[in-house]
Amino acid sequence: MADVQAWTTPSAGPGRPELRAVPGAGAPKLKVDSLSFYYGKFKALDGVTFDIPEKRITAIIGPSGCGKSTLLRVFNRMYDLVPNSRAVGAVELDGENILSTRKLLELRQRVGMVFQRPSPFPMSIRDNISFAPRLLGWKNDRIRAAVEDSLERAALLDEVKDRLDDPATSLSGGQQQRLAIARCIAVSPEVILMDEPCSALDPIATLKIEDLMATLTRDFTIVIVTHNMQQAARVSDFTAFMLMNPDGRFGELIEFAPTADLFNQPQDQRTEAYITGRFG
Amino acid sequence: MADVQAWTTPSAGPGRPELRAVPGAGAPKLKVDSLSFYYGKFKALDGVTFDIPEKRITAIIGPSGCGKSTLLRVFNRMYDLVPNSRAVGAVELDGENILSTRKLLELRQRVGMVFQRPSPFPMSIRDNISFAPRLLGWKNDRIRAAVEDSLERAALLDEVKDRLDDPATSLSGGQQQRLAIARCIAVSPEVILMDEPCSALDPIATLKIEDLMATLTRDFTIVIVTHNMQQAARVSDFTAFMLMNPDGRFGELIEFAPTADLFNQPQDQRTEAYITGRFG
Amino acid sequence: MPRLTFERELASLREALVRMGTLVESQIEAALDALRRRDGSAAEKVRNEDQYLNELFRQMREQVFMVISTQQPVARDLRYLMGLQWIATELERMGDYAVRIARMTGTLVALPDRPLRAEFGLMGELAIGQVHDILEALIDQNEPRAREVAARDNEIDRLYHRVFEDLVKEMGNGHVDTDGALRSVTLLLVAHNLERISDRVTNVAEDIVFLHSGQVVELG
Amino acid sequence: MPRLTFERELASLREALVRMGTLVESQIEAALDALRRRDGSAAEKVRNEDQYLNELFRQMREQVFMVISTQQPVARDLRYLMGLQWIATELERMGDYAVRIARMTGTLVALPDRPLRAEFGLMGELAIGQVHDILEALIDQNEPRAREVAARDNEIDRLYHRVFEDLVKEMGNGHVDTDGALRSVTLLLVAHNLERISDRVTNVAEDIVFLHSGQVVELG
Amino acid sequence: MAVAGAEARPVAAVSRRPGDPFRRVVGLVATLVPAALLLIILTLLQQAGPAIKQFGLRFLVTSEWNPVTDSFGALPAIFGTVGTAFLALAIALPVGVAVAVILAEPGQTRIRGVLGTGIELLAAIPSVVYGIWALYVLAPWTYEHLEIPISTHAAGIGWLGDPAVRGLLNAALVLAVMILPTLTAISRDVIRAVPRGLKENAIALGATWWETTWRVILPSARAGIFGATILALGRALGETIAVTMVIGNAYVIPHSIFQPAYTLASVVANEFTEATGTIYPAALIELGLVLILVTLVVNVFALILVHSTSREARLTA
Amino acid sequence: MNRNDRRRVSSRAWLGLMYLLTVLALIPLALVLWFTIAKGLPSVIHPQFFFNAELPPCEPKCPAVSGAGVGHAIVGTGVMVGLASLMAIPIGVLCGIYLAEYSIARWSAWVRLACDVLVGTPSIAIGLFVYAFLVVPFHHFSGYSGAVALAILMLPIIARTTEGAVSLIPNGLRESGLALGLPRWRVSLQLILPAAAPGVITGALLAVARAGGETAPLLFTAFGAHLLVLNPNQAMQALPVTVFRYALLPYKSLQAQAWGAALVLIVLVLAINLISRWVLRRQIALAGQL
Ligand SMILES: Nc1ncnc2c1ncn2[C@@H]1O[C@H](COP(=O)(O)OP(=O)(O)OP(=O)(O)O)[C@@H](O)[C@H]1O
Ligand SMILES: Nc1ncnc2c1ncn2[C@@H]1O[C@H](COP(=O)(O)OP(=O)(O)OP(=O)(O)O)[C@@H](O)[C@H]1O
Ligand SMILES: [Mg+2]
Ligand SMILES: [Mg+2]
Ligand SMILES: O=P([O-])([O-])[O-]
Repeated sequence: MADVQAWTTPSAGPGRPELRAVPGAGAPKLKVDSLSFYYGKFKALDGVTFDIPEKRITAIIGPSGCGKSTLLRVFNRMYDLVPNSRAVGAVELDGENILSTRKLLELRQRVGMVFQRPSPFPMSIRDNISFAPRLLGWKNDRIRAAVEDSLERAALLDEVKDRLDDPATSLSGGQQQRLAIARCIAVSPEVILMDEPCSALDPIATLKIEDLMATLTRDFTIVIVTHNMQQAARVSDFTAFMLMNPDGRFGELIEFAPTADLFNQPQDQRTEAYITGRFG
Repeated sequence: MADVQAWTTPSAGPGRPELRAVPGAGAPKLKVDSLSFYYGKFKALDGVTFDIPEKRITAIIGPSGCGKSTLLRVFNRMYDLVPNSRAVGAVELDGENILSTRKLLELRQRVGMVFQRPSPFPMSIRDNISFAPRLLGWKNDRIRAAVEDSLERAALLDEVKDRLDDPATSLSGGQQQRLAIARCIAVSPEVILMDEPCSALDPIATLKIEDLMATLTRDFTIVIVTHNMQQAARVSDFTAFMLMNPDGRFGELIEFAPTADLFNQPQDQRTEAYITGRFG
Repeated sequence: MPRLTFERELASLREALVRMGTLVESQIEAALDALRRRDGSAAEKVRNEDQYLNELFRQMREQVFMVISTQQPVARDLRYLMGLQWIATELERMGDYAVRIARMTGTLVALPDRPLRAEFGLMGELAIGQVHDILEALIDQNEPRAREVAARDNEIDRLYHRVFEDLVKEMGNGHVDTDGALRSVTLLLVAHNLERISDRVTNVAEDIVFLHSGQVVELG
Repeated sequence: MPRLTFERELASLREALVRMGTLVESQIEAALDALRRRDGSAAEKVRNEDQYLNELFRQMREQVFMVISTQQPVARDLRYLMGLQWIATELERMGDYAVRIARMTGTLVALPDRPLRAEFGLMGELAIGQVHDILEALIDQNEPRAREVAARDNEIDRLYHRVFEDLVKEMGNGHVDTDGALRSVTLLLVAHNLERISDRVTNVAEDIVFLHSGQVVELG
Repeated sequence: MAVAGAEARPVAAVSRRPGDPFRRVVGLVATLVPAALLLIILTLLQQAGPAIKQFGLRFLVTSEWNPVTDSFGALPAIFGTVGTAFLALAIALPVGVAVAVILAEPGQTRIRGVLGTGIELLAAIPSVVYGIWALYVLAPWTYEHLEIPISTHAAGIGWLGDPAVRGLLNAALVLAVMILPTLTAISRDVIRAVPRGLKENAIALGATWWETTWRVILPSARAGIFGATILALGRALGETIAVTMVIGNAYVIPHSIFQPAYTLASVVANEFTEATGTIYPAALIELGLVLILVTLVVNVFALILVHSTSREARLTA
Repeated sequence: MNRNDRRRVSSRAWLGLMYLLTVLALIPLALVLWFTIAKGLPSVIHPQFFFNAELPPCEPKCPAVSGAGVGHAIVGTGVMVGLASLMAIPIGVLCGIYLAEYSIARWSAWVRLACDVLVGTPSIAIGLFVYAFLVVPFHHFSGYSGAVALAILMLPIIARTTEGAVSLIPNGLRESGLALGLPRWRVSLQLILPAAAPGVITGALLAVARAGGETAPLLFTAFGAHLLVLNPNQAMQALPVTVFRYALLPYKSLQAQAWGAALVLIVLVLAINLISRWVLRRQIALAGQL
């Protein structure tokens, strides 16, 4: 967290920290602006505002039910699957508003997602990765290249290169999750969303994934939701802490800061209570 | 871990550490003696030997598939459910051999178990707890007392006392897990086995359970299997580290020591590699 | 939620630290007492006691390790642990100063007796007072108090410089023999060590400020 | 698996520590140089440089915090971090000694010039050598080397005692004026500080032993 | 800062979502099913028109069936249908659940594999084959070895008297065999779907195999098993051929379960092709309608029950 | 004997009882198979059992003539079930997908209800409907009408089993697909459906087997024929009808034919099962691992 040394003004509670204060953090990739989210009548998010820096790992932590997954699923419009759910406010990906875009498929290719349980498609390892590219009508050689490349980048190639045609389900849990990552980067997205990607894995597989994430930041902007504070601390450059508003019953952003700051000098009482396990 | 200060001779690798060196650890509750376990042809455990001290929390850690759950399920003969599985060696509970006993029901009343996912029975909270007592043909008032008492001890009474007749499934995950614990201590066992009791819970619920365990050690001997090293470190007095033997493909006990020692001065290279995340 | 185990660990650590503190205090007292009474055996005793202090320190450090590695504290908790450890280090060093003073007493006992100048008594009381009060500030987590205690440092400095000049003048006046010179130098070093003790107290004060507010400050 | 982030953190810490070490070394050198050349401004410079050293120390400590709170190290890793931090503390203190020597140089410059006795040069070289070598031992994690370096400590002690006795005699010979006394006392304190530096080196050596073997040892 | 950001946008944009053409297409296709059902009912209503006009509701409660005098009543057929169906269910349900429990036991031992495939084979056998088997094998056998002994022992009990080769009981037995696979297959899947944790927890609490099964597993599977039962019942009600072949085809309300009877379906199957005139066929079609009505009632009733239990089921799942 | 011992014993007893019931349940199967083979085989082994499609003129009074065949019935069943499958399977599968993928839609609730009712609808009634709807207007029985009847019969079965299979697919699969930026229809048809293949296939097979064995809906739609008919626009014979008709005739030889036909029917139905399972085994294996 070399940047963080240079961090000068930690954010005061919610609101957007001065990203430019972080050298090398570059322009914000995702600008979340007073975002509220409704499941029908139920308000799950209220006035969330912060910027997600490019090519950095941003972790979202908070107690269960505070709206982490919801927030994440706004970024690739996954919530469209939920009937009469709606998002109010603005989320900009490189300046264009995600919420109002009608180009859903393109959006989801730009913003990939990795889920809690690795769900390998019921086909061979190779087909798992080439599935989307094929349907997107890529040329065969391009697809072949993509398979190689994404497996390589997902730190999985060595383990599977001589069994690419085995069913993906024959892989171990950790490998399956890395396969999911490979599958997701095969269509070369810009942002990768991860919803508790390790909560179904054992510590070793988890550390493997964490190392992988560290290397992936060279090319991708990563947003990870995790229950595991220590994990957020280990892997992320920035951390957003969310909480369910006790009276309003909706999730809100309590604090957003560079990870090292948040875990050493949290600005908000509630953040401190949570990370030190004195919460609720 | 006040005892641990007084620990003089840490165990050298596998083999049984001198429990008497730990003042107050009392007599070993479970003596595991060169225990091997087979699933049909497959050898899951090999020559495991250590003592589990009474009224202490003993954690079993190790990578996935190293045989933690298997070992745990030997202690209450759960493995009887698995067709043609078999245990060789000796496991003594207060001096009587578990493996050869024919009194399974009695054994399982003395050695309770809490599983990874809390699975409340499809009945009211009250009935969930009175399930076992009823089978044992206790008198009604005794049952009523047991319900109160075990809910109390499971730190759940305050939260549910005025809804004892709601379906148990209406509880939150954390509450369900504490209900499972209450259900298990209702028949006042001597040993409680826990197989990753928190891996399905969020950090807050997890810490609640950990505190609960700390209080339970007053009356019970607790053996907990956990993936989460930090958790083992936080809650347990003793830790056993297991590993899958690379060539033999069977799990064995690498090191057993007071937790604080194991996490500061592991005697075995592999232990150190594992706890520092340098493993495999 | 309270995190029972962790809290218990913290409590026992705090308590261990206080034990160290009181021991240090008594050590310094004993050393100065021996100096005043020119009591070689008492000085000897101070030197042996220090072993116990060091042992306490070792255990304390070890326990801090165990707590950090088993409880993974962060933020305030971690600061608190580290702070306790730093303070322990300072206390251990103060103990060393007490030992040095005792050693010098050993030297002085061998020299012809002379009345001890008042400043030493003053400085001693001041130093002991500082140590005592800083420990109180630590226990009841009273940050302003800590700052105040640290501020008293310059008082001791003033005395130290006075003693220093007087002794130098005395040696400079031309009719001191080797014993006299040795005595003066030794006393000078005693004063020096007392002054160092109060410097340490300042450090402790800084640590206390840190472990409560997380601010790194320069006191004194 | 390597734990990339953590390893990166450790590396940068080690590097920061080495930077501190080299700085300390040059500080001591500069201070002694100023003393030899009776160069007030050079001494002044040493005092200012110390600010930077303290800043390095502050940052280092902060980074250790961040690593512990974000990476939850245990066992060897934790020992290593703590060890680095302790060593940093010692180095910072050594820097303080350099500053004191520089201050005394300030005093001496005001006094009539006299040839500096050879022991000072020797002690200086020895101290600097120790600091330098202990840093090397730290970098290439060479425990025996560290023990060896610590052992050199008594060499300096010997010199220190000789200087001490000589100076006391000199003052005791009956015809020293105040300036002379002041000069002698000051030089005596310079020697004292040099001796303290090598004590610190011993502590560093102990820390090195600890952070590699986990053994707490008493060297020197 | 946040506020400023918010103001920068004139109005907070509400998310728009593009339509889902795929959904419309499959939705349209799916509509064919209700459409078909509606069409069936309407057509039959229209066809049965004359009979309905003539007899009205009396049709349901009168017992006469006389093509010559064109006077028709459905009561005996209704009785036969419902009687056989429920009798069959009473026989098949316990067996089916027992088999399901055995098959759902973990660990694929060979014997269980054999049993499982056996049951699935039962499902694959066409009902008409059951029919002919029942006609030539089952019926005579039960007549000799069940009905006669029972009736002699239970002399005096009216509804257990007067054995006959073809009759209600035999029809019910055949039906029982035919609905057994449906019951077993679904029940087994439901029981398998009960989370393993429940069983393990019960065992770990020192419950025996039976206590676990009876108090934990079956209650959890209740809703599903109920659904299976309804499905089987529907099948039993509509079953035609096998029943036709063994029920004896006597248009009366039998006084004994051994006596011949008739079911709605059988009547239609036997008489429709020979039916002439306007009222006669209309009456037969109305029988078909009644049959649909009965099944409809059963299904709707079931759906209501399932809805009330399924909430609980969802909780227990 | 203390309480726990009593519990142990009763548990054993119940277990024994259940095994007993299971065996009991299999007895009819054994008997049916045994008798069908024992009584059917003799007539099946005559070659003309298949090829001589002539049935002797039975009116006014039937001299017992052996060797009447069932070849035309087999063909008829094949044609009608085939046509029915062509109609029912695609529609049924799509319907099932709709029910599973859009289960939240209000309309799907009604569709589901319709399916349940239609499953429960007696096949005979469906026969009546098709008679009134297709036979009466065209004034003649036909294989087409038979096929339609069977199709209606198969439709709800396929739909519901498909729904079941699809909704068993973990939601993660669906979300993963969509998160890759694939359109909904591709995910549903090219990802979810293959994954659900085993369930869907079993459902389809169940339906086919059921249709193959159905008699009632054919009685007044395909009606039956004495000769080999290939044109579905005419009345057609079907195996079950053959069994039904012959079995009830008071002629030993024809009853023998009925048994033979029954044997053939069973063999056909089982054959469909096994073959299609074998053909699709890889897909089943893959999806089975989900
Ligand atoms: N499809 C939905 N319909 C209605 N409410 C929902 C839906 N999904 C989530 N919610 C509610 O929205 C709130 C936030 O849910 P969300 O899953 O985002 O929380 P979370 O932080 O991800 O929790 P967890 O950490 O357990 O995943 C919760 O109160 C939840 O009950
Ligand atoms: N019922 C079983 N039949 C055959 N092998 C089994 C069975 N259960 C477990 N095993 C094997 O035994 C070994 C140990 O399994 P076990 O579940 O005890 O490991 P574990 O340490 O609990 O793993 P995890 O941490 O993932 O729960 C594994 O290799 C597993 O494949
Ligand atoms: Mg979530
Ligand atoms: Mg396990
Ligand atoms: O096979 P069925 O008797 O229902 O026509």
